Amino acid sequence: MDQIIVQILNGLDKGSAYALIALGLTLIFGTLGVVNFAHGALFMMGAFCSVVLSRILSSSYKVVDESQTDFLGNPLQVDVFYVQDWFGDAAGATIMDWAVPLAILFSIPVMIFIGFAMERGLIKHFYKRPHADQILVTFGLAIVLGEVIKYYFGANPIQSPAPEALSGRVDFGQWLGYGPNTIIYPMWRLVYFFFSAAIIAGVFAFLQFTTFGMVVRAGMADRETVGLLGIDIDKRFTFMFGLAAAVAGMAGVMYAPIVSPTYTMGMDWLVLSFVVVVVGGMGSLPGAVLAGFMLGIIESFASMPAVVDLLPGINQIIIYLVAIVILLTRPRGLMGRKGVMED
Amino acid sequence: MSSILSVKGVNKRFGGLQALGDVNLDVAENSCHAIIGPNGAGKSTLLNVLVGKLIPDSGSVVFDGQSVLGRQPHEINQMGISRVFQTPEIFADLSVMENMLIPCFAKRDGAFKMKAIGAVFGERDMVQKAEEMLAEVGMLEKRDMVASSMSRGDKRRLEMAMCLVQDPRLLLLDEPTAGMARADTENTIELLKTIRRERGITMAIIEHDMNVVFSLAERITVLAQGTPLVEDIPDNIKGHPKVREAYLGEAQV
Amino acid sequence: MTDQTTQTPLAKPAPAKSGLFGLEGKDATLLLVVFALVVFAPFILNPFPEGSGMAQFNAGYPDLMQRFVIFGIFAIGFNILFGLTGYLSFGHAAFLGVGSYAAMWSMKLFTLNVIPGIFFAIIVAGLFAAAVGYISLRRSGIYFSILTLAFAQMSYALAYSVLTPLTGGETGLQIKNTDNPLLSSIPEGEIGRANLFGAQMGSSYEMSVGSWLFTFNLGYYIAALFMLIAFYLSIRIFRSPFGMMLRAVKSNQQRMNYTGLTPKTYTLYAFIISGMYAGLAGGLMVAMDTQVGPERMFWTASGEVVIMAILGGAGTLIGPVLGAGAIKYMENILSKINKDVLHQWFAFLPEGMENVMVEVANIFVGKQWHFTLGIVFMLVVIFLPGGLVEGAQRVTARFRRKKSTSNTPAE
Amino acid sequence: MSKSNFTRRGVLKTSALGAGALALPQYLRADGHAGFTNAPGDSEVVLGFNVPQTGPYADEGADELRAYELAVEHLNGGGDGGMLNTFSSKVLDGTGILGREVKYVTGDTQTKSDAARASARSMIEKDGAIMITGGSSSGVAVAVQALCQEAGVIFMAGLTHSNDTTGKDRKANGFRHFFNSYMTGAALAPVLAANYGTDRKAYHLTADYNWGYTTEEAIRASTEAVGWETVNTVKTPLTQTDFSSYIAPVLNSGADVLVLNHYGGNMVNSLTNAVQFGLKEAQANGQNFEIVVPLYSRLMARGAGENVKGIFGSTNWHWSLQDEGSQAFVRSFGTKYGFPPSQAAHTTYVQTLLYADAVTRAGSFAPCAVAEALEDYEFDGLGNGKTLYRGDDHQCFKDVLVVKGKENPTSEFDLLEVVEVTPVDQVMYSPDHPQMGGADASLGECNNGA
Repeated sequence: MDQIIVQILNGLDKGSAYALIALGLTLIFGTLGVVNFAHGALFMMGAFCSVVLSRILSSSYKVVDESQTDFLGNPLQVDVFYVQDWFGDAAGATIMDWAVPLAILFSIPVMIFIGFAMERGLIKHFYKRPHADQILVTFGLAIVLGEVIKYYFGANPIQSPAPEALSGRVDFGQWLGYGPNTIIYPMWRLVYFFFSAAIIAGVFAFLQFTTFGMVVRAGMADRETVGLLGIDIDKRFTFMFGLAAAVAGMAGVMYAPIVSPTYTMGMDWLVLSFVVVVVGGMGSLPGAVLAGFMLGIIESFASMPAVVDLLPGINQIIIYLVAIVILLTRPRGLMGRKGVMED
Repeated sequence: MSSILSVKGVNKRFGGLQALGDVNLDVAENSCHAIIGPNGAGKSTLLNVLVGKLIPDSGSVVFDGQSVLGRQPHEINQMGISRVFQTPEIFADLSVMENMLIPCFAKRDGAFKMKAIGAVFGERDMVQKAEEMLAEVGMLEKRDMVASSMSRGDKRRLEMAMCLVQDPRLLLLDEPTAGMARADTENTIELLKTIRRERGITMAIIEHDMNVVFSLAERITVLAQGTPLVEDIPDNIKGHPKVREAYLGEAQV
Repeated sequence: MTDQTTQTPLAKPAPAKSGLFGLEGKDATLLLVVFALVVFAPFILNPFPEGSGMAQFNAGYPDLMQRFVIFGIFAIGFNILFGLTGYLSFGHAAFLGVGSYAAMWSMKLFTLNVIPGIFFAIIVAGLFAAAVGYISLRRSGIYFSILTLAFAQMSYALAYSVLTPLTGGETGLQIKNTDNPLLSSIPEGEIGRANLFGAQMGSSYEMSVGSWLFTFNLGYYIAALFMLIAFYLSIRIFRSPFGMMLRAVKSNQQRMNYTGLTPKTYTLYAFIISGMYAGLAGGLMVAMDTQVGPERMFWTASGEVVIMAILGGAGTLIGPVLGAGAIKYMENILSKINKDVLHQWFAFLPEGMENVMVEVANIFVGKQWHFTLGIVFMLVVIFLPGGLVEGAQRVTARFRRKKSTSNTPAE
Repeated sequence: MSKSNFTRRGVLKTSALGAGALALPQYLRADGHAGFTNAPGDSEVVLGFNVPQTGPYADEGADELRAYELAVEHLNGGGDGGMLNTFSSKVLDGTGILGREVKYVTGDTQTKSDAARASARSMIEKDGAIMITGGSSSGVAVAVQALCQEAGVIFMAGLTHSNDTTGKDRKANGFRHFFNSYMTGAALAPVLAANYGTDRKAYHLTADYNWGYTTEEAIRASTEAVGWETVNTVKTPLTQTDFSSYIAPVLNSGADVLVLNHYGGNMVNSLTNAVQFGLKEAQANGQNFEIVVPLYSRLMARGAGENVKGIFGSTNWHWSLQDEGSQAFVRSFGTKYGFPPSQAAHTTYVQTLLYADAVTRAGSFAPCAVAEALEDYEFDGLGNGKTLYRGDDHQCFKDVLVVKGKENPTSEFDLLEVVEVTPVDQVMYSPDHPQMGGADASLGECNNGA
């Protein structure tokens, strides 16, 4: 039982990331009618926001330390961090340690800006173009973004640890009344889950309770009518794109301590997030979230040793298998609307 | 006159809504039968039952001695029922000629035939048939146009030609003049009259526009709330009290 | 319009006589042009003399020429499905991979002659496509795309891991010295080579003219023959009643249904045919280079053929071939340009300028060749919605206009 | 130019007869054609450096490429000569190879066997490369090695650790300097036993592909030989990034050691996840829980940061080695690029030198002559001590480094410390060892090509 609870937690965690990415994809698709193959790249850009901020925070100057030598036998140049110079050793170290959470604040304006730039500069010219063209242009953009990151940060994974205070573990079992040490769960993963849940709730609340959100929802249901009402839907769409980019970005920032960011992670996530969106049903926000969590949990269960022993290789294909079964039993995914991207 | 289409006791519910309640209808061979009724009377539902898009909860639909229930739309077409839609359904990206050829091939080759090597235009007899039909509806000079670039009236005409070239035993028309300008409506009526006169095709028309109905129909069924109210010749329908009642509140017709 | 091949009906009332192999007018010309391009590719692709700085851009060596035609076949086949019916398969690489494995096993077990291998590749890929298509075509639009993607990704994942005994896993399958096919007699310990009735795929005839060197490779010409046949068949399909029905599927399935036709059956057959094309391409890949690995089936490989078709011009006859050529050219040529080469090119500049130019150019080549690829995708789709074919049409249109204005004085 | 097709022994060729004139085909041009593929002319020789430049191993590929450029520089007499000065063989004198200037071409393997072969073929067919080297994964190494065998050129493998490269997939034209899974197991097990005791229960997470299998097999065999028990082995998909669902069951499985048969990004993420789940501080069966990473890559270890501290593994070479050869190499590499070389850079540099040396000693570029010169060749001064290129399987036998994540690194490069240099005798095995393909494995005949 405790194993099952752990796997549910793992699944919720993975599911949070799937759900956040799928949510953004669906927002873009639902409001703008654009299939955004660069969405995985936005997630990656988010993860690299934390890398960048941590680099900024740990900017340093070199001081020669004669007592040590570097690999060539020359005197070692030791990094001295500006933040430690300015705020003192302890406070400086803490600031650097909290780079990832701080990067959330950093990422929001950055990602919204990237989103705006993408929408205004590129995507808006593709509203009326066939989906195939949208796929090609955004795929091209995804490659370019990935290469830019690779150019500056290289191809290897870059570590961006969670702050010391949040990188411990929680004895989850005890909360549930099991004995101590039965279910130990990393604290950061719980943070990630609650953070995602908050973002998801925030997005839904925004769409539900603000006039802006109402217009957007109306736009998702019927674009033409909203256009006829004389509402300047264009500006709102731009903002929606920025919002979706920010959601993907924050998902990426917070995910960085779980999986070290690399420039290929955008492409790695692209296909999976599309599967999630489609399983959820094109154009359905709740569907995307539901499918995200569902696939995350199913994937976790399929990775349990007992399951893999029984069905070798099931962990490799489970997501696709589930996707096939769902699409065959529910023609438009879990909660898809009729006629959306069916031709 | 024997009836070519016979609908008996058809019921269809959507959730709590009784869309069709015990519908009986006979369309006589070589006649033009109109089905009228106010909005929501169940005309479209009935039509969809006839072409196999919907399956009724109970009742029978017999065409030419064979039940159509449970058959796919394409099978029903192959039995000899063609349908003209409210908004013209044509192959918009294809040329007019190709639009015509597709039904020709469907008629000759059936629902599916793998003819992947011979050229379309090498089939002289098919091309000739299509050309004749186009000439009949006066569109031969437009044969190479892309269908989507034509006027709505031409599209309607093309769609009818596509149905007629299959020599259907029964032609179903779903509000063939809906949304048309006056002149186009008149043209369409003329066209349908000509077809009726010269080809003797059985027609069933669903129509809102009484002008169209009374110029074409030889027999009229009035539907209201999913049930046939009256069935009679046009002259008797015109002043029928039940019909007035059913249309009360609707725009004056 | 951009898309002559799909939109121009050939209904010129006149012709009863058949032209080149039953093709007429433009189609016959197109086939002849492609034939000429393919036959003279070793010259056309090697325009620069050996040893010159520009020789880097020569593509006339057997491997790349083979790849051009093989991926041309793949893209032509994909276009029969996507270009005509509009169904976007995102898992087509699976059929290519399955075809490759089939051909490889035919060579390992049966005979090293490539013909049976290619034959098996087509059959097995066709069967696999029939199964995948039958299930996936129950849905349309993006749901269809994701179903095909799911099947392909499962094939890839299983080939990479649990099916290792059958697929060789990560390292793939090669012919080994322990392989002793039934019908080929190989000396003990010798590694068998793919051949066509004894003639080996690798044999070439080289011709040097001045400082130019041209290679005529047997494998290339065999693959090219298959490509010409595949291209010819695709023209026939485009012009056939079947092809017309496929375009009808894309245009209006409802009308097809009510015209007494079954769009799903037509699409399924198109899917199978295009799967067989992919199988042919896969079989040829093995015939040309006896090796197959699972990453041939990864989603990026499926995405690549989608991009080839769109980049070249989906729905046009020649577009996918151009798209395939463009992508393979960039992959194989750009990635090989390194700083050393750049320094040679810009050596004529003063040193400071040289270094600047090298640094700038280096952003687009070598390990950054993906960057260029992404930019090209974006530029083409932004400025040439009809793909490279539209680009070619615009150029010829402009050329013609110029010519006609200069040739015909004002009347 | 004298290039020829590569898969035919008899080549059809026309000779240059001035512009426009075509000659009749004739067999084998006499001049400069020594009867093997891509025989070089008198002034230069072309080597093909085929490394991953895109994809997850692009940084390792870049480091390999740096080493190749350095090797070419040294061979042509540039720079400080690097390991040429410490190499036990003294035939290389900085005048290129056999008096021909060394030129090179580069390509991108993309870590895909298809792309790697395409790139290698273009080097052979278009650029006239006489030798292909590089790569950062075993799948690519096996694929390209088979190609070179067919084409009749020498393949000097780069970073490839799977047993199969010189095991069941060994080829007469292919050579590997890098160590392999078996050696890792043989070197690691005694150190593990000494540090963690012999009463241990191991849990393996294995990357679900060829290299993972051979590594798991080797580590299992060697740890079980010292008394460990293997509790479970679980295969993880190569494309996995979040390993939480594989890590979570480990602690309650009865195991007290976790072996991560992962490389590259897989290793970074699985190790990070394992530490996050507290395995490093956990207790099991009354002992401290331990994690082992059989194959370390220093470049990749950076991505795991603090998490590598105290974790045992093995590596082919490390820049902190104090022998003369290593020092010389680190000095020239570090001076040129500003940071120390990786093990990938080291092995590719050494392979290039070894090739050049073998050609020089053989006095010929013909692959079979080169192979003969390399077979059973013993050398020293290239960083791993005395080394033998065994003729039976073309595998180098040398000391293996057992390393541990350093507790107090002084710089971003200083992540690993060498805890033991396992002598070569201990990692020796017979060429027909079952892990190496058994008695069926054979090199086949060496191929000179056309």
